[in-house]
Amino acid sequence: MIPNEPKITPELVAEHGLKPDEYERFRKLIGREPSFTELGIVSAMWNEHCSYKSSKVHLRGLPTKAPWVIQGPGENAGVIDIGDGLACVFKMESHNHPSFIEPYQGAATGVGGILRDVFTMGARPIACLNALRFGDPKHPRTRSLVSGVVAGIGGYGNSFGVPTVGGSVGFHPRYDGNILVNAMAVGLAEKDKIFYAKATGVGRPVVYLGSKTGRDGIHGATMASAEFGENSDEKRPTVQVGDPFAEKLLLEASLEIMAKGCVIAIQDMGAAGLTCSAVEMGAKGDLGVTLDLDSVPTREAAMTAYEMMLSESQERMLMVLKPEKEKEAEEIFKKWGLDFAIVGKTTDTSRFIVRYHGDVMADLPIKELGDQAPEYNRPYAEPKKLPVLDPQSVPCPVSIVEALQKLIGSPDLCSKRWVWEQYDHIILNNTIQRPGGDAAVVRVEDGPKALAMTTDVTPRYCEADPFEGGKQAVAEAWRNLTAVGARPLAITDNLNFGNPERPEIMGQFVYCVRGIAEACKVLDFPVVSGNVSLYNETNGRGILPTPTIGGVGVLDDLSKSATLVFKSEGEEILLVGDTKGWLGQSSFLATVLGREEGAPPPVDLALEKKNGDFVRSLIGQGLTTAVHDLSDGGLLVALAEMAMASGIGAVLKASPAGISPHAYWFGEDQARYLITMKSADLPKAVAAASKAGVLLRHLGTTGGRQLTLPGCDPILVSSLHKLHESWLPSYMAGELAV
Amino acid sequence: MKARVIVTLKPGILDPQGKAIENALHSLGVEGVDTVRQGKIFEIELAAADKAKAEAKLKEAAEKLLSNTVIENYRVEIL
Amino acid sequence: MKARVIVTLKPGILDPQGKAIENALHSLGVEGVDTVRQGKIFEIELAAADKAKAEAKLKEAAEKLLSNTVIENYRVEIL
Amino acid sequence: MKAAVLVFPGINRERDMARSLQLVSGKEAAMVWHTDRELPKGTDLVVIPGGFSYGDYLRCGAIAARSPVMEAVRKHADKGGLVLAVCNGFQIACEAGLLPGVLMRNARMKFMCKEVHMRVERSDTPFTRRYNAGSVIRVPVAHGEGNYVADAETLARLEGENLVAFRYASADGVVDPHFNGSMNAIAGILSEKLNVLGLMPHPENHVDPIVGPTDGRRLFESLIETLEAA
Ligand SMILES: Nc1ncnc2c1ncn2[C@@H]1O[C@H](COP(=O)(O)OP(=O)(O)O)[C@@H](O)[C@H]1O
Ligand SMILES: [Mg+2]
Repeated sequence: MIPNEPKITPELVAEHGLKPDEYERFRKLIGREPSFTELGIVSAMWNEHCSYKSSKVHLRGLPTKAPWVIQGPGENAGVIDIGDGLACVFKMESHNHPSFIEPYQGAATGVGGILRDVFTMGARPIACLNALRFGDPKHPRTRSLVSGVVAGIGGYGNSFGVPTVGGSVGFHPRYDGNILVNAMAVGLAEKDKIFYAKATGVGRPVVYLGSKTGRDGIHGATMASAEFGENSDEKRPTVQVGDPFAEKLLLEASLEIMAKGCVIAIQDMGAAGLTCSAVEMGAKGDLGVTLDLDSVPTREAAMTAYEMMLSESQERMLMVLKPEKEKEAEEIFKKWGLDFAIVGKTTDTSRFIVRYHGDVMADLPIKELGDQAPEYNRPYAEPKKLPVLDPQSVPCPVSIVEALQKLIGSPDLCSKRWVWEQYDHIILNNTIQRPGGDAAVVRVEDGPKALAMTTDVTPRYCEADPFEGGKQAVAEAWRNLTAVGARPLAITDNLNFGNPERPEIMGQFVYCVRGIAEACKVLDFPVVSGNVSLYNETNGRGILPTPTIGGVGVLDDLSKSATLVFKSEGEEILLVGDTKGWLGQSSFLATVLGREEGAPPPVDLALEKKNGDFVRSLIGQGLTTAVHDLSDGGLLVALAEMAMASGIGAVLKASPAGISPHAYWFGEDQARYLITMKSADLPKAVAAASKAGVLLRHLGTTGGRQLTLPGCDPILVSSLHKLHESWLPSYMAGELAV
Repeated sequence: MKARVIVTLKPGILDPQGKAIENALHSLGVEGVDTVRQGKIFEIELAAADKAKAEAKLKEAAEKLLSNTVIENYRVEIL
Repeated sequence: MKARVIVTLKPGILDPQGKAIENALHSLGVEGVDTVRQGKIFEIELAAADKAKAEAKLKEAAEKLLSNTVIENYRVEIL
Repeated sequence: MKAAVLVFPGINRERDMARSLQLVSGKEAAMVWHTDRELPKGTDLVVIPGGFSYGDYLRCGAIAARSPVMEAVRKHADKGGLVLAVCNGFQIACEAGLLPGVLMRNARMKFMCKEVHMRVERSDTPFTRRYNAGSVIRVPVAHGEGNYVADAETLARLEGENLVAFRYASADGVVDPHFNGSMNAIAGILSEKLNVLGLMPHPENHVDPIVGPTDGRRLFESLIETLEAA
């Protein structure tokens, strides 16, 4: 027996987040009582975060294949073929709980983790995005959380040297106790030089690379799967500190040894560090792994095997190297000033063996550790359908212009410049479309190819109707990519929900995933990677269901991309798609009337595809001068955004008969775009639209310095701009009574 | 009244700065330095009736702003 | 041996961090704080035969790296 | 033009710089590792690029400034060789004593990535001869510590000897003293012999018309012209 180990008691098992039947399952699997280290290992492997035990059965329903998909979910990141021998590698991941506890470091290490996922596969990161949700602006912690999270994301990405080119920020009281920090990274690699986690060959060295191991984040993965209670402060000492400098060195060193052909398999140490990475490399390759912890570089004295196996110190990797390349690899790591240590080898025993100070601390069946993890088909409740809100029943207590002012100056729809100006979004000199547009556009190498990327979700819709909300999140990402002229290729998702042990929450999850699957299928937009974050709940109150979608598309020729900026005066403004005036769950209803009611807008995916393909083809033919998709806030908000981005105004026609003006201007019917074009091109567009069966409506013309709506006093674009730009900076400066 | 607040990382929390400084000292040929941990020091002048009041005020400042109590410890010294 | 090096800005050099902290303290309602100047403290463990040697070594470290003598002063304290 | 771009651990704009040098001059720059003790033979321009050398831990640029390669750069500068130091490079140059003063945290404490305007203060230098004195150019910044500080005497000397190369300004040329807190709105300064330029903004990110404005281009053209004339 191993000396000085705590006795395994039911309390200790419970502290490790294992349910009694889960523990029993593990005991049966190994045929004896586990050691303390083994208990730690299994708690890390079988918690929600690593095992996906509540979500797995449902995730299987997501479409993951397309001719351009090289690697779907299951690896560190997804990989798609973007032509010319190049591949795009991307993934999104949450760091919600750590960011709530320590916003700067939590967000920073979230960025660090997702970057590692991407360069582990041999890709050089070319862009980052993020999706953030905070609580009520009035909540006493919100301001400091915003400030810390944004600084942390910037602090890491800026130093690492990758542009942060897009994202989203939203506020809602339901995130008061559980903010969301979802970080996405996108990388570029040669298509035939992708690296995977699967180890091959017996007796090969298992090598530890990067920073030293400390006691950081021990139980981080367990924490990410636990609900917060009153005493969550007690979990604080597990905070991990990010070292972007070390990560930058790790990037350069890793890419260098990959290029030199030293690497057989590689896995970054993320959640549950050494444990997860070693088990995964062995299990994927049908091999055993023996680790010798005496060789692990540590930065603290007297670390136990348990601590080393569970440490979540950042900026570390595990690799299986070609034995003949060992010296070469070591020299490269030394040159970059990083630790390099052989900590084990691959074996043919299918066992995961951990030795320390001459003792065997763990001896577990490696495949079963993953494969035999519990899997639950948790009971779920079918979400209740909300009634469709009759637009006629919704009053408009203010003028259209006043409502517009209120909307564009609101926390959710205001400019997020204050955020993205703290991110270096231009480094690498490839950012063609910076934050502030529909999707970011990043040139691939020297062009003319470019990638478009975006993150989207409307949690209010998902709460009201998880299935439609899931569809809508995918459709909006697809639309944003389309609006810049890109061909949408694939998505990564980050599914943030409350406690899955509650049937209503599980119901939200199941139906959101079904909606996502449905949209991905119809739009031919497969899921190639993703992440699930459950238990985002405090004292029994869950967050709004928030399945963030990160979409990536390709532009074969970036000179044929579109932006939302009005280009000149005297151009025609057209609306693509149909407007019925859907006000249920709209921003207008929430912001102007303070009501979150009714069914959200339904998404007709076939129409979505038809309208999007039409817009993309107009962009490709050079017929449009500006393009913007419609989402929160509807038609008039989108129009105002185009005007504000250019300083050019517009004169608009009256709303059509049979629909109340506020439903027309602010309704959130889906599958719509605004485009502008030269008058001379109008006939061509009209002909193309009628041929494609697409509804096109002439709204007015660009010009002047103000927005003019029939029946309203004209409003200066500059004054709208001021409103749009001022909410966030004033709020953050504490100058705003909220 | 003059005082200072010293803010240091809690034990066990990674200190990338300290590590970089250690390495730099070694490559500059300054031998014998084993570990460096970097902290902050705030030199403060304040108006307070007495030492106890000043201390209370500075503790408040340290808790609210000068330190991040999740990862840092602080110490108030009245000079 | 344990020691510390304290590095502070020379008088007359503007300290934007200190200024920002002053303002933030005022807006947080921490009253009475007149001026704040932020400096650095390095907590160092080192191997040295005696106090004098240690002091000399740390002075070297401070001159060569830990401080920018154009704008900063330093002070070595052996604990 | 034979340019050498220095590479320190943690530097991250060396590729942007090399690419822009190539784009404007048609020549490939040499990448020089921080432990090298000599510059490539025939180097006529040393570039210290932007980034976060050594994580910008301790003080920005402090550790890099003490690297072996900086001794070679100092010799190069002493002989009148050209040195362009951008952003972190500017911070390194100050820490190394190639330029006076120091760059401190932005007055508003935040990292800022945005386009700004700066006024070109003089056009009779190797770095600015293709600009007109008094003209205003648009360049991006991306820094958290660009707040130029120097003691009164140094500042008086810089102004007296006309060594301020660029100042933050509005689009119509009115000096903006509040941008990041820099004394006298200094965005870039020159050495006494006018052969070392340090500046916070990134001219290398405004060179390629596909990516955006190209006001940075003329800085590189000035260098080429200077070297060709020599
Ligand atoms: N956290 C963030 N980081 C970077 N860019 C952001 C962030 N939040 C918003 N943005 C940018 O602001 C713009 C508007 O965001 P959003 O309203 O969510 O766009 P859309 O409605 O087109 O999805 C986008 O270009 C987006 O990339
Ligand atoms: Mg959009």
